Amino acid sequence: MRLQLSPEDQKFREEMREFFTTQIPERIRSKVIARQELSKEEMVESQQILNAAGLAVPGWPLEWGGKDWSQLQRHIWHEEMQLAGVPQPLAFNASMVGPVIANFASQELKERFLAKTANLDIWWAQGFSEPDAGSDLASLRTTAVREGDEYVVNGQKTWTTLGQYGDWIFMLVRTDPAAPKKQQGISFLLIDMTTPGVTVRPIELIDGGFEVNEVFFDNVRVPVGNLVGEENAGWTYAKFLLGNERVGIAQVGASQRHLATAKEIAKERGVLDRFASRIVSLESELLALETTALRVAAHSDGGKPHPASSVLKIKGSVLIQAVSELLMDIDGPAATTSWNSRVFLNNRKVSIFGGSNEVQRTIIAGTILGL
Amino acid sequence: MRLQLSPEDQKFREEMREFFTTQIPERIRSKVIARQELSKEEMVESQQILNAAGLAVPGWPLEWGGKDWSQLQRHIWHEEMQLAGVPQPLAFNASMVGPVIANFASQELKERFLAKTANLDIWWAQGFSEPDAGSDLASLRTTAVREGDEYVVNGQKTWTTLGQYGDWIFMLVRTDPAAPKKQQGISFLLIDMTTPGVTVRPIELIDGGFEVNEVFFDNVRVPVGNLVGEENAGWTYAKFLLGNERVGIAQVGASQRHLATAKEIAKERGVLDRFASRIVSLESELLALETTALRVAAHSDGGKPHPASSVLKIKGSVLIQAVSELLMDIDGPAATTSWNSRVFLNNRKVSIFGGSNEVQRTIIAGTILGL
Amino acid sequence: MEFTIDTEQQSLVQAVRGLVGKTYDSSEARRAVTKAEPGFAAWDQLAEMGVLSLPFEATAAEVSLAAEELGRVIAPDPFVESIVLAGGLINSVGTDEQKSELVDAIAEGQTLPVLAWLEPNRGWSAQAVSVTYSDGKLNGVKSTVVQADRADLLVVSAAVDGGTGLFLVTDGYATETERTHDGSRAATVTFSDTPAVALGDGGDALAALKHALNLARIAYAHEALGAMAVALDITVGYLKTRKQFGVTLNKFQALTFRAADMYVELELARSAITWATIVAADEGSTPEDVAAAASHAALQVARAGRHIALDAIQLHGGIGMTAEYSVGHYASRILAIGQMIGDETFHLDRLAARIDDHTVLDPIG
Amino acid sequence: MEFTIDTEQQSLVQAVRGLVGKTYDSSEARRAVTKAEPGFAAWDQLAEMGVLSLPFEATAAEVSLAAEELGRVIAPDPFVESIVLAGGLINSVGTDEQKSELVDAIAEGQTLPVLAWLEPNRGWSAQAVSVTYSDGKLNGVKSTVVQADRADLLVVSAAVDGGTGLFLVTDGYATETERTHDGSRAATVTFSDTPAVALGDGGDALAALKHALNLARIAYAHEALGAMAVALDITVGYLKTRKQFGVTLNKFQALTFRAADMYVELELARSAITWATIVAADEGSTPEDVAAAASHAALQVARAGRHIALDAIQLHGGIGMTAEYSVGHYASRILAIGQMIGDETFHLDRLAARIDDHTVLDPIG
Repeated sequence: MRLQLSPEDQKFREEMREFFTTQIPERIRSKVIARQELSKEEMVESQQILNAAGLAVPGWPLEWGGKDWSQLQRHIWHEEMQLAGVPQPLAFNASMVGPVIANFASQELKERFLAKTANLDIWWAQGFSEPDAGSDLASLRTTAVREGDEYVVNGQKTWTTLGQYGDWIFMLVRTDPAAPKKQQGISFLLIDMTTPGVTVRPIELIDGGFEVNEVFFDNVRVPVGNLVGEENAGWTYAKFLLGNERVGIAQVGASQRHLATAKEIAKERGVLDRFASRIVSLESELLALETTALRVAAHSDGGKPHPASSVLKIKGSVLIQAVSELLMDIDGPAATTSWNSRVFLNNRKVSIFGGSNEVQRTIIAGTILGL
Repeated sequence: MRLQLSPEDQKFREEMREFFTTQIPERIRSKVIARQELSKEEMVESQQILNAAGLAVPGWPLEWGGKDWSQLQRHIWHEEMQLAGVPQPLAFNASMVGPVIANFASQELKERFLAKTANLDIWWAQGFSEPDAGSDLASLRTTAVREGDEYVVNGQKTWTTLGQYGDWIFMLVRTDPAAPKKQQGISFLLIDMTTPGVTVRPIELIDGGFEVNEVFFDNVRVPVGNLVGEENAGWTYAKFLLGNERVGIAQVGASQRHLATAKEIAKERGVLDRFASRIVSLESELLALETTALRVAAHSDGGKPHPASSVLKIKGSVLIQAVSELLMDIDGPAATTSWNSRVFLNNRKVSIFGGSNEVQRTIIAGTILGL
Repeated sequence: MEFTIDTEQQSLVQAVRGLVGKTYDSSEARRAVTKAEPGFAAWDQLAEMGVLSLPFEATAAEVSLAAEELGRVIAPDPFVESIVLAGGLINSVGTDEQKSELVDAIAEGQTLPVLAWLEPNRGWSAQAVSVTYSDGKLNGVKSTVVQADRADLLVVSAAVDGGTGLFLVTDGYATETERTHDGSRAATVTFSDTPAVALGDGGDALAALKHALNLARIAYAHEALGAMAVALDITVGYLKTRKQFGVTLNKFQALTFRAADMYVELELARSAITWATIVAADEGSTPEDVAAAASHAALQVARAGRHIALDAIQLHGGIGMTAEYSVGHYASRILAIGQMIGDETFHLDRLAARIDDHTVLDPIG
Repeated sequence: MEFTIDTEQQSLVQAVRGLVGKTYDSSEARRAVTKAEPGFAAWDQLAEMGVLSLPFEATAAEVSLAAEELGRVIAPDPFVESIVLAGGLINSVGTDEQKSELVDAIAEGQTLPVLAWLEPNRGWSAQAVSVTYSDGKLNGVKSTVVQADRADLLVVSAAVDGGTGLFLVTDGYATETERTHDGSRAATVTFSDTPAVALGDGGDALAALKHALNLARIAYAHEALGAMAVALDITVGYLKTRKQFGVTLNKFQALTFRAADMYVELELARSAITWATIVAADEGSTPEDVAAAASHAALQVARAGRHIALDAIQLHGGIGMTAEYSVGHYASRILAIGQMIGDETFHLDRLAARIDDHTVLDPIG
């Protein structure tokens, strides 16, 4: 027995499932399901297929390729995508810079960037975090000093995920160091990563993989036309961007799929009994998480982030980690060499990056509970 | 296989075991083992048997009935006492006011009180906590104003465990409200609970039992001779007292005994398999706890509390609670009426009273880790 | 699919909240009620308001909404035990005559039935073993029969040839009653050649019994949910006002983070338990669907419920330990509900037995 | 009974600490070593210092103290795998000739033996099934053989008539080697009519194998303990110095409380693991005693180890995720040790099988 969808939503779901499982190449989806890393080319290929069908950026304004979907439909879209092993549209493009440009940038920038952003013709990197800032994002130090028609940018960003593939980077930079509050005096700037003075250094993570980078800016000259919105109003756009990542924040579909894989493997190896209690326990927790995501979706309005997003982020990350721990543990002693241990180590990031679980608890205690 | 005791300590242990299991009446010990409440008379009877044999207050100075035992021997004494179901000597007498009087009071007070305190001829109550103080003990408000040869005491104490049986109460009172720091201006005073103006009101706890009390003081006149040590130096004595409760703080022996009971019951009811994993898991944790208590005992010197006492307090209380939760869960649906549920609820206190686990974490973070 | 409630349901919630909020307007009022016999006080008004007829006339959604309101004030009235469970069974298994004789009387509060199904040392097994039926008579022992003394009708599960049958008993049994730790009463009931009448056809009714238990588990879970929500509210309020070391407790990050974790657990529990009610209310659900949903809801009570109950006490410190303050009673009630509906192991085992039924467990159909 | 170490042991600790502290004086130095083949660099000096002879000439106490020091710098040298485990087995099971031929060579670092005992998909079972021995030849597959490529002597467990025998192999097998996540290497080793010589009498040696594995588990636990202690130290240091929101992280109570919890777990783990060594070092201990002690120690690695490892990363935030910083490598090593010595379920099951051996489990005799 399941929550009943309306016939309309049921049809929508079937269409999504049909599309994802037939139009996105199986060779790409099977890599996702095996939790392997995709190449840049594979990610671009997949997103372009989605975009051609109008399924890459449903959350954008209609005129820029968005869809007039209900929150529930967006949930279904995301869930089915994950269950089918379809790589999600690149978040930096689809969920971050795209909506910011669409909402706050000049018409010129919209026309210049939005279509290419949706189609992943431009690969965007994110330039928010800095080495000395961490969770305290607003204390960033990278400066942009105006000289005539250009900003001269100096400083360093870090934790730039997949920055090694980046064509452009969207940045928070300090344009008014004298502003009375650190949140003021920050601007939102778009930088071509091929500009002289931009250097990308990949950071090896504890699983041996390379997915985050440091990006250095040494007297990088950026046309003032690349400024999004108003100078010194960047913090507003950043908050909009950070709050925008609501649908899919809990990554339920992916966890469900990995858990199904765990069940399958445990069965194949004859150890299902040994892990059955953990498996059903996680299934039950994922059920609670998905129904929570549905509740949040049902009660969201006007694109404003529901405060319970923090609940989804915390529990979503805990369950991603728990499922990857299960997969690792099923490997027994072979886990020392297995890919599953590397994924487990890599997944420590999900409770750190994108607003650590400590930051989320602060939000819940403050915003929701009023403590 | 077990840690080898020296032949001497082995002999000591056998003597203790022999004494506790033969000299303390079985009717008393079986009530302890069944986790029932003892009457005042039973507690007095048991302590007087111990005291007659010199086993009630081994930690006191030799001249007042103490023993020249090693820390390990004190550990063994305590452990064997708990395993045999012997009620511990009343902590307010044996571990709290007794050592304070022995260390800080006048010779006259020593002679007047110590022997009767060891023999439980006087039942002491503790007057430290106040309704508005809680973990912040030093912000107490009960005042003692000197008038001639008397102090006039006004105020309220709370959480006075077994205060309903109290003959005397040892108190922290504020004698100098003008002192620059709240820890200063506090004195340590002994009050006869039959003095006019002393009222005891038992507080019902969530398990339905009555073991703590409020004690009200309304113009209670106390001879100045009942002051321990110096006026306004009471905080020093209180810290000595609070740090004095090292041996036995983890209550390992009692938890081990309750866990053995749980195993026995589970076996009788044919549900050992269902609970085996929890039982051996707790056995393993108790083993770690007891060996930690032994390490702390082995490394203590000069009676100063080892900072790791907080480790014993935290983990000891967690395991007391976990064992009582197990006993409750073994009862299944019958737990709704079973004594085990009441003990479980009552045991919530062990992580709250006597320095809550939050206070203990603060001590570890500050004193041990330097955070 | 629907997580929102309609206007009519909203009115029901307000009405029940108003009623029980008046009867149990403080922790002290509830204590006074549970001290006296029979230990509950809102029954007649609940009957008058029509709450006692919900299981017979409305859907699982209305039953759950009412149960949640009772949970918010930890009303000691045996709504789930007597109405949802015993009444529900009579309504589903009884003959037409039995139904017409009993259901209205139950809904009107004239007859208070309870179900005697648990047996000593048999966990939460629904199969009757200790109590047997033959030749119109029952023999054996039932345990933890909530409000057996107050009840004027027992529904008793008993071993019959070919399974577990259900029987009605009004007299001729002995009770040994104890207080439950949450303020109710429960009895061990001994039958010795006790005259009994078959409920329905008197044959094997194990499936119906299990289904009724699962529906009751879901209603119980809502009762626990209401109590969990209020326990958190009380705790948050306390953290905002109680001062220690010169500041209110909400200045201590370690405490506010624990409150945040309680909120996370509460919201996830609310989702899963509400989902279980949606399953129960859906006519397309099979008994297996309802059984699984009940287990998911029960797991939330076992885990989130215990977590919230115990941390609510801990975050209060000493005051949380006292019977004069409310939070300990909330903890006790949440704990007791978990003990009535089955523990973590029981429900994980039930779910594990069906682990192969699906690849991915998806709450949307 | 003794929890303190004597002067001679103290000297050993200082010497080993000095040696490995020089070879692995930074996380980067260790990384450079594990990147190159064979992935470890202190071996010759450990041999020179006599550390590699400890299992043959000293007690379990000295072995554990050395292992703990290796753990403190997460030295990748296969001391436990090769010396304690494979060397220990040769020393306990080998014929006099084998011992005189091999033990000194192993202790001097001239021969590096490893034990091939794990088999694909058979968990931590010590009973050989996949690899069989007959007529002087081995056939079958072993998995997760640490440093198989570097080893010049394999000790292989194999199914024989009547049980599990042990055999020495120097050549004639194929390895498929992978990096382990903690910087070591492990191979799948395939035997195809590989010539093998019996270690000892060639009969069933399952009991000796299990005992050697348990002794190795205890030494491994000390290695993990050393790593846990340093992971906490690093974390505490980070909390004191790293600034966020204008203050150092140790101003955030929620973080300092988690560090306090890590300390609690560390100290309890230290007690249980040290106790296990005392059991192992005691001549009066039976193999069953050592097996139970090993399980108690392993449980600490599985629980306290994982807890400390993962919270050390979390409390660091992003920097904790990077290979250039040390704490992630500590976490990885603690995790890997847990994977080699058996997980929580494995050891709980072992202990549960002996649940009836005692009423109260008392660490003092």
